[in-house]
Amino acid sequence: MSAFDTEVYRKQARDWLEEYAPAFSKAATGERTADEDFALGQKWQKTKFKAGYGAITFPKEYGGSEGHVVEKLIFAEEELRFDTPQYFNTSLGMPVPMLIRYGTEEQKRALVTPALRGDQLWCQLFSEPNAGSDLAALRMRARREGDSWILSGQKLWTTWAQYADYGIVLVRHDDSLPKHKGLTMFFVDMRAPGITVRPVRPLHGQTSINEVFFDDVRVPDIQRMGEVGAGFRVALETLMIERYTVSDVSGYGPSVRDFMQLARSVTCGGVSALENPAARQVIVDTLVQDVGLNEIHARALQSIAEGKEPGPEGSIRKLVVSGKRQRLAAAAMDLMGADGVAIDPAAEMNESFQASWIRAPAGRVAGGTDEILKNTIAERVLGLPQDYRPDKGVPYRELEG
Amino acid sequence: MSAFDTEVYRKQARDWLEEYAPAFSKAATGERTADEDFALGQKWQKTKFKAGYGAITFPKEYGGSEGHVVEKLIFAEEELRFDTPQYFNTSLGMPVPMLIRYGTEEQKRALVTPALRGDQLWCQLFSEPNAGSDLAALRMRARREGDSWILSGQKLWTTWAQYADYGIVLVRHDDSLPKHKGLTMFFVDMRAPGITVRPVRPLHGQTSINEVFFDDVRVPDIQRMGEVGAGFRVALETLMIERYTVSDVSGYGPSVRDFMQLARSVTCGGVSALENPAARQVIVDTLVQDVGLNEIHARALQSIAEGKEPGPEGSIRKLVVSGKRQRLAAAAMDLMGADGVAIDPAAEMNESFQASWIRAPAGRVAGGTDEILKNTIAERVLGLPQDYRPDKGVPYRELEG
Amino acid sequence: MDELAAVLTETGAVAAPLAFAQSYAICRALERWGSPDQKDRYVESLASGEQRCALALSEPGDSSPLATGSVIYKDGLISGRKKAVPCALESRLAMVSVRMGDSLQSRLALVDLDADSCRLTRINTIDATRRVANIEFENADADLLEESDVLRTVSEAATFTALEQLGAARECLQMSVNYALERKAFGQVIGKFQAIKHKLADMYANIEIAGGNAAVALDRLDDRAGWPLHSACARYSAIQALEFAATETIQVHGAMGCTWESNCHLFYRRSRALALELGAVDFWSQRIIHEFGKSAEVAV
Amino acid sequence: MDELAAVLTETGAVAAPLAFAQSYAICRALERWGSPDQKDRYVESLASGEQRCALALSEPGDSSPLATGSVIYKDGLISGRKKAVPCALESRLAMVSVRMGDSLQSRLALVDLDADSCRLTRINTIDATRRVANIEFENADADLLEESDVLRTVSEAATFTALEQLGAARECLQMSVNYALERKAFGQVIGKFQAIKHKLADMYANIEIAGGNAAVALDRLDDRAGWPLHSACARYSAIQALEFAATETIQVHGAMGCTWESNCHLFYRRSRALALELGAVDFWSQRIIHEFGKSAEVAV
Repeated sequence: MSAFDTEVYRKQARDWLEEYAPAFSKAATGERTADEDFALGQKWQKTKFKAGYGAITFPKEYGGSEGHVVEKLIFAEEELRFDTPQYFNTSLGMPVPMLIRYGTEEQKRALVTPALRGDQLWCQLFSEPNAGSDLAALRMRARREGDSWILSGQKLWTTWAQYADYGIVLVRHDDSLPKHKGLTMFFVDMRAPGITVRPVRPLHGQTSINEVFFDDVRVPDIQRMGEVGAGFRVALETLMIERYTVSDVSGYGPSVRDFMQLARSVTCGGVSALENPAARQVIVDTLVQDVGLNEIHARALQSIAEGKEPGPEGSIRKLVVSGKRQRLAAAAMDLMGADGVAIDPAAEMNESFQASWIRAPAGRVAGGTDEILKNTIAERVLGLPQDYRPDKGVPYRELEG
Repeated sequence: MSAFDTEVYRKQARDWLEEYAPAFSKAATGERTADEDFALGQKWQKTKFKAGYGAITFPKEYGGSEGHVVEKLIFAEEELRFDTPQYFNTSLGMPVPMLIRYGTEEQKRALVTPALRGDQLWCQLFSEPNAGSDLAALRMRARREGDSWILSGQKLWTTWAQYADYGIVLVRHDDSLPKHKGLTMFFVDMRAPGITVRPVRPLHGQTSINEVFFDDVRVPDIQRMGEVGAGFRVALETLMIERYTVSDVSGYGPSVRDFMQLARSVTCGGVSALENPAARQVIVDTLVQDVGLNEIHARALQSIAEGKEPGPEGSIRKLVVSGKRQRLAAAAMDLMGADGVAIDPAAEMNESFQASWIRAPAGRVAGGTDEILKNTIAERVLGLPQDYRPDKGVPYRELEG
Repeated sequence: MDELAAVLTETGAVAAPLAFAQSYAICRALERWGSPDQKDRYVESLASGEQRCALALSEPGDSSPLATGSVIYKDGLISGRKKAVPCALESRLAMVSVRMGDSLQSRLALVDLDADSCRLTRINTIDATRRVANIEFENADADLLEESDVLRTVSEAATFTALEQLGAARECLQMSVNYALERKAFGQVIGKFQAIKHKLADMYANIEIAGGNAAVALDRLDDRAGWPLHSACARYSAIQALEFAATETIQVHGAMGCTWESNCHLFYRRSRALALELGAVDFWSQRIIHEFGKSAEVAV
Repeated sequence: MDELAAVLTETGAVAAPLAFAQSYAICRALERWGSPDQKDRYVESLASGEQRCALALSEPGDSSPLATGSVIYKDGLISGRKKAVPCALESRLAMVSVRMGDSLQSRLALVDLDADSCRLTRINTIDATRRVANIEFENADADLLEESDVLRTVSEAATFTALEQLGAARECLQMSVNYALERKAFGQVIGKFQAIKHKLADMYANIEIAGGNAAVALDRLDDRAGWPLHSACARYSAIQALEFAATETIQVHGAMGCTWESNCHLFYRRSRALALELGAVDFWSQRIIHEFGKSAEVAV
């Protein structure tokens, strides 16, 4: 796409959002229960879908727009300006594209469109209590029984499992193989007998994550995604689908501009907080990081629009953003002094430094810890070798603990 | 020793130093060539030795004072206030105590007293081009020939080798053994045929370090220190002799007080540098580290005086000090602006922020890099496990590279 | 003093829902500046724990713990507002910093919180384990400590709080070490990874530096020259040490650390609450510069 | 602009003993503010490299690169002192910031350094690869750029220097990666240790952030609104990125990095020299705050 086309698209997207998005904001609807919020999220997805913005890169045969990936990124960027209810990012980001790649014709005809339209939601059942950063260490078992598989075990950190209709699940079908080789992927009906969803109380208030228990859950072999034993490769492969995503440069917290406003409005011992050395340092560091990341993002969008791979520098974004957000929020609370402890329980994390701070630890863990991200940059971008891996090639069942 | 005794000793030491040390300072003697400086260093050691301060903890039979180790620490602390020429810290710190432990009666009678008196200097030949942090990786070979050993190879980073009369040297006598097991320790006459000393130009001007080449140097077996194959253990053991040493809390650079003076005296755009946020941050951080380290040191001295082991918190000193010094020096140069690049080539590192900054990298490497020190703290103090070591138990010659 | 330090660090280590450090500073203020009458009235019941007393310093509109522009003392009565006072709801008394009439002088005064002239409003905070309230005084009876010095009491409270913070930081370090020895990833315990080892070594170094500063401050508490600088250093380094320890303890625990299943979040919350309630880090940083600049000769 | 950026980063990567970035800023100043006459006199020979021109900004007694209290312009002549001017000894000309008589206004002027009225004194510096001199003017003939704006030229020089700094930082990163792939300790290449991997990942992240800032600044060079903020951001982030890269590259190289046997020390020295010569990091940090505070809408 040319720079001109992308700007035309951006303008259209912005105009559409300005007309439709405000009705879905907190300001318009007031306080909502969790279930009301999810219902509104479904409605918003349906509204976008009807207008051609809900499934921008998906095939037309399922109701998608078959647009350029840069259109999806531009729309996501513009949507960040509004506080619309977000539930379908995971669902449409990985499970549904996997269904399109690995599902049967019949499955796809039945399931893809409802998922794109927001009638149904898919979740992703990967992590377990002992398998976080090291996903391939997962334990959940699958044993073959005729045309079916029987799944037993526990998944953890499953986002929106409580609303999910389907889920993709990674399980161990053979523990005599090395850890990465004994895994297989399936999709499951989340209402199947034997599945129990239990919300996990996160550090902050809102419950989006769950434990999911599988107690002899029967899954037909036809719901297998990819070959038996290919599960880990399939998971990685899918992580690569449209892996460039749009995120808020402030990490979904208040911005450096908000911080500047705050610093202007408060004093310590009668002196403006804008004279506070620590505050000045945080402003400068945050601003410089924002400017740098935005430029890297703009360059990536341009590459994608031209059909090229974006540069490796995009890989620093999550690492930089999540640390930055935590520091900015803590520094803001420092400026407020004793009052800094006060938190409005209903505040969104981008409205309140306290809400942002309380969610910041999850930001530094979910989707790759700081430590894993640095390893990834060192290995994939700089070409340094992998760490020592004593588990390599060892049958899973021989790994202790 | 009681707190009272230590204070009496400190008073005596201070009085003595105030009388004798100033004559050895730069101010008293003016510019000196390298050789003149060394000669003065020898004279200073002799002066201390005569007064009972040159070999405080050494046995009386060799001219030592058989004093308490805390006396040595107190004297070293007081001596830090004067810019006396320092050459014998290494010599008396490790090689000479080793000689006393492993030498024959005849060797000790001949060599210990001249070393304590400063007539002779001992160096320590451990590191090699490929064996720094990983000392046991050293290559230098020793092969047995009758009652002697023939040493060949290269040592690196040997401090004051150009002035040394003797050296202790760690070599590999058997490369079929795992790396730590095939090492043996000797002492050598630095004037023996086959030894060549070549100075290494350090980042800063002054040349204290050397490469030392061994070309079929014959060493009688009687100069072996400890058993054949015990070299690494002997080296470690000796490192534990009086391992608590005194160092300047500013890392031999200018102090935070000097920095404060500087900040008071310069401006940027007409505003006092004392208003500079970065400068304020550096002052606070440095001061707090100094206060903390000094308290830890005082506590350690007290333990030692009471005959107890000092606490593990002393292990943070070198790590904290060397980073602190580098930051303080760079920040000071920042305050000076364009003038900050100017360096007086004759300045001592504790007089000039530039001289301190230029030597700071060596401070973060010599005597354990930051990274090795953190590993050591994690393992010895916190009880975390050792890193993965693929070289463990593998015959040296099978290790690639 | 060693006993006091032990109690305070222990209080910190369990993230106890108390303001013990502040109580102790309050007792010292009464001992130092109270009239014989005032001592009779308060000291025993406070020291025995029979009665509790909150320390009410911060005011709306300014983040300094010394700010006394809102609450005014006149003829034995005070009016005005204090904000975010920890443990006020559990206390019968409050020690309140007040401005003396129209002067610029400030003093401490004791106020009975049960009186109708005091209105307490609980506020929601990040640290749910300690209740915090705003207080509004309207002609409340106030028992003035004539010679009192607000900065001194704030500094003493900060020194004692530093010991609590140290106790909490040491507990975080221990939790992290334990977890690192037990949790596995990529075929080994995570305590074998340098990223974890070096993080914990840094945590240890910070804590020991803070420990040294707290020891010096405690030692100099009654030293005319030393306390202003050293209490500030103790406070500053304790804030930094606990903030790093609490934040990185969650990081070491990974996803588990981000839930109520582990105790990490209690220390994360408490670290911030303690960092804010007696003046934030920059207030103390400025105090250090000020005092260091004045001191001709300090113990560094 | 892409070509310019390439040349500048290359200059930085070899730690060339030039002040190319400053020369380019000087040419732009002449193009922008020079009279037709002045352009005729200087532009061609400067642009072709036939003649060299140093940028003389800093003055004794104040660390701001904008300080113009010492060198005074009056009736076509200047007197006063400039300090630590890089490459002055190799240059025939200097572009000098001057104060206009008794006013508070400052301007740029061109001065022939070969004249007897200019006395240059070489000073010893930490970066031996570039010669640096103090200059004393005594009624030296000065060719004034009437409408010139010192801040603008300093900011442009800072932007171009940021590209040199970036080039140097990238070179440090590459040297470190190469060494980490080759040097062994404890039975494996040191590039396998997380301490090294994470240090280099941090170095990379800093460099890319600085790269983004430099690209924006270069892009906004002729943008009326954008340049004050973005040149400051480019300068600030480039100083930080190179300082970290140069310092930690020595650390990765260990003892070898501390000698003249490796090139690490050239970049360590250069990193500091470049960090100081156009105003140190705090000057630019203050500028960022100032400009960000003013800007109603900037590109963040």
